[in-house]
Amino acid sequence: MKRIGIFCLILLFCLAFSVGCKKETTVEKQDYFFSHQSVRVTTDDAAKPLLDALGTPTERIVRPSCLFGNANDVLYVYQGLEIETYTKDGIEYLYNIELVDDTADWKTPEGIGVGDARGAVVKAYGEPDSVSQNGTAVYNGKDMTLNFFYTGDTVTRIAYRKNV
Amino acid sequence: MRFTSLAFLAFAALTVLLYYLFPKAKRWWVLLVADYVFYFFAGKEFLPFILFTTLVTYSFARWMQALTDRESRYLEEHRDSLSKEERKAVRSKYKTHRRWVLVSGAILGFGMLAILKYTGFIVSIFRSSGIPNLILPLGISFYTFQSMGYLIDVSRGKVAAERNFFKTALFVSFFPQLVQGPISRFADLEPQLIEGHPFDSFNLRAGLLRAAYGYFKKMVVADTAMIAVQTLAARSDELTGGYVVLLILLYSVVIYGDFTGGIDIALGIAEMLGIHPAENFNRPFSSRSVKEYWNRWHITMGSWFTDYVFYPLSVSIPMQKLSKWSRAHLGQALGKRIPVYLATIFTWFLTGLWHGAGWNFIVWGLLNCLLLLVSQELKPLWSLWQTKFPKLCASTPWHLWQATRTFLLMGLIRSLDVYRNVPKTFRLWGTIFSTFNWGEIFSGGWLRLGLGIADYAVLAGGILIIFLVSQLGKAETPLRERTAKKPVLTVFLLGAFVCVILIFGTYGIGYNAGDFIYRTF
Amino acid sequence: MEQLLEILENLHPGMNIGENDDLIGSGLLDSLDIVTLITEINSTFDVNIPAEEILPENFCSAKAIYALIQRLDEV
Amino acid sequence: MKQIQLKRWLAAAAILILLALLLCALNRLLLPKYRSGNTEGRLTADYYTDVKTRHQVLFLGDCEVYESFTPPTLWEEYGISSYIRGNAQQLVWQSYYLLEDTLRYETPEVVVFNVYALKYGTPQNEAYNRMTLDSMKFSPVKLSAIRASITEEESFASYLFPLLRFHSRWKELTQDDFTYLFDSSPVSHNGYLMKTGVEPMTSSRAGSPLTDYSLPVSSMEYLEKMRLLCLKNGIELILVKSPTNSWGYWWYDEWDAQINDYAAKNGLSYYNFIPEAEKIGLDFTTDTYDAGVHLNVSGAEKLTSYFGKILRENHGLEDLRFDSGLSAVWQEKVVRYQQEKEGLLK
Repeated sequence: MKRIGIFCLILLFCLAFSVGCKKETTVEKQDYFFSHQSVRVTTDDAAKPLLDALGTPTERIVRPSCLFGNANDVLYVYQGLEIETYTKDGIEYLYNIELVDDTADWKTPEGIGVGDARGAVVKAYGEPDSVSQNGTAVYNGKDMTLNFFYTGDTVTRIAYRKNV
Repeated sequence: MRFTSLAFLAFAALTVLLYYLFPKAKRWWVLLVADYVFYFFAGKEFLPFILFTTLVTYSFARWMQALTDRESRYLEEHRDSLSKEERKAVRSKYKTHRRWVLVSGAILGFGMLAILKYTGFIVSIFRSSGIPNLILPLGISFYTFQSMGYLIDVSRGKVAAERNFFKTALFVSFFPQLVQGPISRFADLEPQLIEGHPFDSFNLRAGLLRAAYGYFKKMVVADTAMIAVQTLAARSDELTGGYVVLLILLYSVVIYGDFTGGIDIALGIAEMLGIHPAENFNRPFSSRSVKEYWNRWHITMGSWFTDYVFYPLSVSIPMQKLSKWSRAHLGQALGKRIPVYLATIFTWFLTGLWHGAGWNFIVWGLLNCLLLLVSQELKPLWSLWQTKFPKLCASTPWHLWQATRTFLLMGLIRSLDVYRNVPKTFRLWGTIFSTFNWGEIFSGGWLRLGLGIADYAVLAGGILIIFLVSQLGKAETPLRERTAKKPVLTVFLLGAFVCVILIFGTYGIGYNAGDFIYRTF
Repeated sequence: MEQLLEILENLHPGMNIGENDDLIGSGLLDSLDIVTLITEINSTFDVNIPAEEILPENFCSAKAIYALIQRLDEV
Repeated sequence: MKQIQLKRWLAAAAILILLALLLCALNRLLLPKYRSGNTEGRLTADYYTDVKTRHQVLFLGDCEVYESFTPPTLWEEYGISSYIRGNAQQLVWQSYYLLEDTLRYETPEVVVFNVYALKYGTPQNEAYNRMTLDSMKFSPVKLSAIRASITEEESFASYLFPLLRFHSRWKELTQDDFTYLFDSSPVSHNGYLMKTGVEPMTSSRAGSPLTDYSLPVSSMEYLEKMRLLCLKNGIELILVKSPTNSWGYWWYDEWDAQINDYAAKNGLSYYNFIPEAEKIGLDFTTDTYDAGVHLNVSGAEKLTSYFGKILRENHGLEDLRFDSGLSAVWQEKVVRYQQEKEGLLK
């Protein structure tokens, strides 16, 4: 009689093992962050801390949504940097963070700025997850992408963008 | 396929229609197919698990039945040649053999439930990262308990094992009960499932009324209150003090509407098929003591744990030895309490664990147990109090006070379900007395929880209707059956329910409260 | 039968349990007492009262309990 | 016994009918009326009030269409009868199905489609879907339009019975919901929503560069379906891009190139009005009500008279002002148009 009990235990464990290993945990994609002074943010974070840290923008343009007046997107332009936000329930969130030129020497936390070479990017971030049709290197985050635009081998633009 | 989805309504209607179209003998086939269609849509990756449990239940039950048959045949043949002692020896040999078969079956049945439900929890105790979260098949806690109960009944010889595999499968997977019970006994449910019921418009009307009432409680009352509960839970760090009491009250409304509503839908559909599973509630909030509450709330679960865990444990051999030892050494009073209290604590530990893989559920179970034991100990005090003030104790205000006290106590412990973090819950319970922000709540705080005045009005109306129905339901034959006798009134009531649910229900875009709380078990 | 009465007596001294036939209803026998009672009966009468026999009708009076013991004994 | 049985069945049937009527009434009551605030929600419904008039030109597209062309001006200056079936963020497949819907009533000679919406390849937003589709007359066309536009969170049933979606509006009912319960008078001027505000365009910033400039395959498929449908019905399809080009809604040159190729390959005329803003006489300090995203009424009139000439000369649309019946109908519309314009500009 004891045999049956033991047999069942073994059967159970091999079942459990099969259930267990079926569940290989996929590697969790990490978001890419941008930091300025003490603020470290990425897309979908609240925009206020970064905007306060950056001070008054040189230009502020509103993209009125086709219909709903209050849910506008706003572009804040700074020297060499552009921040785009969207509004939800009255709170502004980060939509895009873009390093547009090398006039103000903006760098990503990993030390890459506009004007650096393709090799430096690969060294800092590894191979891109994909390269788009016009040669832009795309690194995937959880719900965003980090994009490096190239002319030839030099970076012309770095963009943290929310997945639409 | 959630109960509150239109797809389920169509599915249920089609099942009832087909059921009565099929010849009587074949009607249980319709149910079986319906069960597996429902389960396929609910989650096709769960199918292997329910099939596994059904296979284990069927084969081990047949195995034990074979042993019992062989035993009775053997005793029959040697009726006269065996003495009482020998007969007893033969019986105990078979009994232990059956016991081992039962234990093996239970290992497989409960083992699968334990692995799927608790591995993540157990692993999380030892390390905080890489915790596997295994898929939890729909209703696994319910159908496992139902089938294991059946196995125990067969091993006790209380029930003859079902020879037909498909009929066993039907018993394990009867679709209305899959999502959140009730946990039926084989002896009560199986005959009703197998025998084809004649079409009876009374059953149809009574079932429709019950299901409609269930949807009303779920979608108009529970889901509306759930919005506020979700806000209170999400912002529990800032919404303390009076808000915790608000949460306790609202969550009691939510759990009542959600659970009794879901059961009414399930039993309503079963009733339309002429099947009457066991009742799961009996006006729970009118109970005046925690003991009475647990005889009125989730009755089938309570009786399952009592019949298959508490009693066997308290009369098991080791427990009897302990009882003898403790009574000898610690005196009669303490001695007789030890075994029973140990059995109670263990039973409630299992009840808590069954509700969910988390410390908050276990603590919830143990707190319930504590309340029961304390009220057991205070019994002499209460009887003294009653002899002193017989008039007072018989008066309704006193009964009202007892009912309110029980309601609040159970609500308090139940809030563990919402906060899901034991230390935090205790801290929040503390803030009820330390932070006094009732002024802020009544001057507008209560309107910032996602519900406007109109929603609270709907909630109040809903609770009033539930209260009236339960008062009217006190009479012998349930209110539903009395109403179902008058077809025109039934059609009118059904129409009214449909309108009220469509307009005042909380469903659709923005409200994802459609899932039943117990569905995640 | 006397042995049974004796066990019942020292469970609740002076409550003349023998004659009362609503032990459960009247609250004289609660779950605590039933378990102790079963332990005593199992040892003195050398029977084994299984869990599924713990039903109100088997324990409502001394006579009912005795009938249960006899039923389990000679089966 | 039979008699009681019959009485019971009658009573039950009466209740069910009553229930059905009540639900229909509630359905109509709770559906948003879009009379004040977002009147865009009535654009699809407006068409059915003018369905008997002959329309030579059917405009299709999003807010770049229903804010850029004014049918009354087209009639006054060129005698061309037109209708705009446009909605807020109307997606290309919705334009296609609205064309199919229109063909159930009439066959226009020319269909003008604004290409900006081609940038959206997937369903975008539940609110815009509802406003575009809810007031479509029930038909198989509507069903396929719903299926093509439905987002993840939406349920198909809530389009068949809008009550399932708008049931919670019972809390926000306003006077409008009752006064306009049975009022189907149009809000727009043959699909044009008048906007008289002025907000000058200050920035000439271009749109930020994209990682991928190819227009979504799904939208191009629907453009192709639209072209074939026009071919089958002998309708000339014209592609246009409204002259507005602000940072927020930038028309990338790469997109424009793809449309040019597509038009050339299929022999369609494509007019990109962005470079022709001066020729049209547009001044983005006075002709726009939201800093260059949309034209206001003065801008729209300029564009319409410019485009009217093209329609007359390049596409041979005849002047129907000789037709007295049609003229009478249009006269009424022009008067209403002028009155509203004066009223708003006062």
